[in-house]
Amino acid sequence: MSLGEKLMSIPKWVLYLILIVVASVPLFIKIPVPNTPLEPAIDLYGTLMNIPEGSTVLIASDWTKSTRGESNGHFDALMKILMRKKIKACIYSSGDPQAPQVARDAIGVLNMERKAKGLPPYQRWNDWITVGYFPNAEACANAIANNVRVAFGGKTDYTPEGTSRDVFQSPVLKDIRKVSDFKLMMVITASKTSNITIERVYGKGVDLAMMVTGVMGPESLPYYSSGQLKGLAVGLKGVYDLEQMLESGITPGMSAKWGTVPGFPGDSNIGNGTRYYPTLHFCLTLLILAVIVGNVGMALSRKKAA
Amino acid sequence: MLSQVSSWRGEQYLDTGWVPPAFTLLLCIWVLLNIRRAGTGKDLFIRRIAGLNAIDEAVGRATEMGKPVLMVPGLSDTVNAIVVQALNIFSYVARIAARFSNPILVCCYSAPIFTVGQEVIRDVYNEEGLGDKFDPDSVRFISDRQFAFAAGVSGILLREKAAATFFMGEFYAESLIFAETANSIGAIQIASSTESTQTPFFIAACDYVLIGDEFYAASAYLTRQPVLVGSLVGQDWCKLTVALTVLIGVLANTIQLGPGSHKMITQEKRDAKFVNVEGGPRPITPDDTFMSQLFRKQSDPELVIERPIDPTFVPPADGGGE
Amino acid sequence: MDNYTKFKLALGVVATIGLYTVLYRENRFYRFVEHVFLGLASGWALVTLWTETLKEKWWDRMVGVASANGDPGIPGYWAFILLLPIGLMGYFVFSRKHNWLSRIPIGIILGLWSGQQIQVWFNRYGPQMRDSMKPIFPTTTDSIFVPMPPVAPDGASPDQLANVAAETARISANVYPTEALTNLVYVFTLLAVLSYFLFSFEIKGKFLRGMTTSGRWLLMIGFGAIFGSTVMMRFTLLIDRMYFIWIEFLKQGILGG
Amino acid sequence: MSQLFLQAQPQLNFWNGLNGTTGLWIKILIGLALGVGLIFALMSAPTQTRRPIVAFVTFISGLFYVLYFFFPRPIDRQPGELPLDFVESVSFYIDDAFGVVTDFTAILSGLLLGLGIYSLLHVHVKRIIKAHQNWFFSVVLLVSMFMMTIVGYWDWITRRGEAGASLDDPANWSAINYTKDLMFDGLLQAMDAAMFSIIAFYILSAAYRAFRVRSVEATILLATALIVILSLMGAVEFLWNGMIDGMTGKDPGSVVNNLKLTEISKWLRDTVQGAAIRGIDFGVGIGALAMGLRLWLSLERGTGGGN
Repeated sequence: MSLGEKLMSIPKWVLYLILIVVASVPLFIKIPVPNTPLEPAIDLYGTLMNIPEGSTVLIASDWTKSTRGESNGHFDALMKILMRKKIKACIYSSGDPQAPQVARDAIGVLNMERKAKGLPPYQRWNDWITVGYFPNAEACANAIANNVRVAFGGKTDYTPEGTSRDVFQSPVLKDIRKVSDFKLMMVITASKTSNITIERVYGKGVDLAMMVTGVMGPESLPYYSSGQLKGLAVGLKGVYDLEQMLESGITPGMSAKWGTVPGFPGDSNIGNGTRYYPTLHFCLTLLILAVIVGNVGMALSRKKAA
Repeated sequence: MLSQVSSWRGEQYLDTGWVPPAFTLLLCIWVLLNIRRAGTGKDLFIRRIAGLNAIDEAVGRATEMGKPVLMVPGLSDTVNAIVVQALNIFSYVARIAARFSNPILVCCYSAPIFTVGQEVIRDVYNEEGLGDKFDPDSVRFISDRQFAFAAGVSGILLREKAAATFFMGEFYAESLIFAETANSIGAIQIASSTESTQTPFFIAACDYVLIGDEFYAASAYLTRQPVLVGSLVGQDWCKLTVALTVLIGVLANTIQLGPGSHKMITQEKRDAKFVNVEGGPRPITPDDTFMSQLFRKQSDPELVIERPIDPTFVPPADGGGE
Repeated sequence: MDNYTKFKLALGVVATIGLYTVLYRENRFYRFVEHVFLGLASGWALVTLWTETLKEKWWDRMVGVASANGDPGIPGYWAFILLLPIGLMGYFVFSRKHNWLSRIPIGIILGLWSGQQIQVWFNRYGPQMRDSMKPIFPTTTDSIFVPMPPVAPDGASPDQLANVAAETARISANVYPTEALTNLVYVFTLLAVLSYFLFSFEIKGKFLRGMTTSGRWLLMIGFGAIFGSTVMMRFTLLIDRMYFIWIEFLKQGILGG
Repeated sequence: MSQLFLQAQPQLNFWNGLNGTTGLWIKILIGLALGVGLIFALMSAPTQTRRPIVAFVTFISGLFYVLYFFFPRPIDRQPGELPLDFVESVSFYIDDAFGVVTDFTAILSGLLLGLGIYSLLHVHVKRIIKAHQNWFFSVVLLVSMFMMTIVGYWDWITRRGEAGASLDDPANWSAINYTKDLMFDGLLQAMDAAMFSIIAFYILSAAYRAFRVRSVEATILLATALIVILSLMGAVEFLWNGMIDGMTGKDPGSVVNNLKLTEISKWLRDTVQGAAIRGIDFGVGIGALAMGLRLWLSLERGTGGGN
């Protein structure tokens, strides 16, 4: 078998083995990665940072452990901003029955961090509530667009005293009459709930922004460029962009639109982005190498044939 | 002020709100009209679609090897047109397989899909007069959990060594799992995802791929049913309508913005009313153009209607109770 | 880290490895994990069927909710019971004689879906059509490329700021030659791709054929871009699993580092 | 008229009853009897009426959304308001019904799940009885299924009501909560993630095999993919862009900036990819619309309206 043919027919399991190594080793080494945030992510950060203190945002948290890699990073970055800017959050989910619990756990972890730094916790019922899971995403989006009071009607959450009460009695939702009373509607998703929400909620007077996994990125981008989305963070790159801006904010020259927006330097801004992004480079490099090797092999064997 | 607005007016028809219903109606008319045309025996042309011709070949090969044909009608939560469409194509596949008495396997993602699948495939066997040959277990419910389904199907693929695979319908991340697994056992693959984001992976890993609405064209092409052919022609008219609308919009906007020298405006439309621009004229933006305002309805906050209040109604001031 | 968490992690790791072994080839270990997976999944489906769907959407609405701490309670609407027999008609699918009954619940589901398509079509595509109507002729030629908007000097006077704002507005409003070109490419791509999906026309003549061919090539560019941006997520998830195995389980769990 | 549906401020009427009252239960039982009667009535329906019946049911269900879309919607409707005239009472009715009707799909699909489970049992029990070579794995499947079901419901019961709050904190967990957490969070979710991440391997092998400079199309696909991938690698992008900044002396106004990797890939995505996807989606959307029409009006032979 000629070299060309060899290069063209590397057994799959060899490739797989190499990938495992490449995806593991760099995790143990700290490698700073230079980076410039993308425009949709900058817009997202700017939009979030311009939400007035004390107002409420509506969050559709439609991710679970299976996309933890990206979505958890998105969620943490978002929550860090809300917590530090004292913005209230109402979390619902139409993506997966587990999503509410996953979100609660994620907030728990962040509160742990705050506790460690001696900061007041981001308190359930007073600062944030979960209205739970809605099995039919379309219906849910429609209901929210039509009448939030009905959509979330009868839903309860737990007060710090541990009693369950109607969510609309909570400080988070007490002033909410319709969806446009939310300062922003944020969709964090790994599935089509992004499109479903846009189709039904867009134009109801509430700004929409999204954090989607790399896969949903291409599908969501048209909505961003058509102005239906105020901001968009896509995949791990989006997470890394946000974490970078959390640290250093939007610096002049980065965006003509936002000018300068402060960050939270020195705060605990490290998340999945910073953890995984370096490793991602190695994996992508491997992918590119594999493609090159394949083509070189083809070229060689062609030459041989000729 | 505006209580004289007739209740026939309709919230969704205010301002330029009539555009969405009108446009949708037009599209529906195109489709129905052409279905009629086809019904009246007018034979309408459809161009050939690469990939569909491969179906017979694929099934034939499976028969030679005496191995099953595996089909997955997508991962829709419940039955919808996409599933039905996929099953229409599969019934064509199943018919060939039945004639060669070749084993088939339909893996269903949800119970409703399973229900329809049973129905459709059994009908095919009955129509072929092979009702007794039909094995109810050839249409299976695997799991309605995305990756459990993926694991299950690849398990079946590897164990049954399927010779031809058809993945058609709504596919998401798992598309590549199926495609690569099938590839690893050397099966012929014909695939199609209504999710444009998944198509590239099918293209990379499968032998034949139906892109975009070639999927919807497929059954018309295969069965030549007048209704389907007609509707396909109608869909073309719809696409042309959309294309034309976009084109007109492009030209209109280009002209309105003032080619060569940017126009200024002294009036702008706000809350469905034209008002003078504060602080003198400003450069016109794409949002000020006729076409874009035609496509974005504005609502007038001053439009209020007085209605009697239900005596038993308690306003939800306390926030609770609803 | 307490032993329970360690054990839980360990289980997860074993399952993960089990599923990964299929990459080498189908084997008994994979088969075992696969069937556990399928079993748990359908078990969980049975649980959520009631806890997530039927109870909330059907039962509670039918029998109502008792009033409790402050909430007045919601009366039940008995008509919901009618959905049960309708749903059960689906179970006739195996009956030789009455299997047509199963088409009634399916018919309802399909009907609802179809109606919804008509309702949402414009919501979804209207804004996209609107956005595609991009000006394709420059409205100014004082610069080929979009110039940088001016930045107000620190401590700028109000009218300075006003000027800056006006200038920025002018720049963002203007259509510069490069923008126009980009828009042209955009519109062409859209139309070319659409024309590629015309099925009822014979593709004759240089123009049409050229249009569809370029349509297909432009599609490939689009697909390439999609592939590229998707890759990121896929690898991220793998990295996350590796982090789960090496750091969370091995480093922090077992070695307690 | 809209009293048929759940309302913001419900009043008792013929259609509803207070939770737990015998009145309501009797109504429900009568309703059930009616439904069962309906089934028997349909069972004896003559063959030629079957297709029309299914077609009718399908049409009515679809009609709701069509009406919701086309029928004049009430202008500026506030909670508690009463309709002014007949048209409004109809539109109010549709408005109220919307939230209820949208759930029918979920409910009906849910009620059908039993069929799926039946299929599973049928396949695997048969295997066990026939001592098929993989019978052991069928046992594994069934056992884990039943365990998950039992544990799942048990855990759910413990989490209901006030107790639920305390159970958000593992400290107050009992054995059953741990078992459920182990089976669901420990196994099921981990397996989901594992299976999801397996795609990375397949992407590698697919790219290695398929991304060859064979045809024009393959080359285009490959080239674009590479550009986008590179632009996602912050480091590469940083170096490349840094190089360009070097050329322009960081002049933000410079033309050369357009050669930045981020700019190129952004242009590719916004311009070509965006437009291409839109092109496809218009087609797919119209396809779905047309298919919807055919099913709604039962124009299609076969699946939709029945034979």
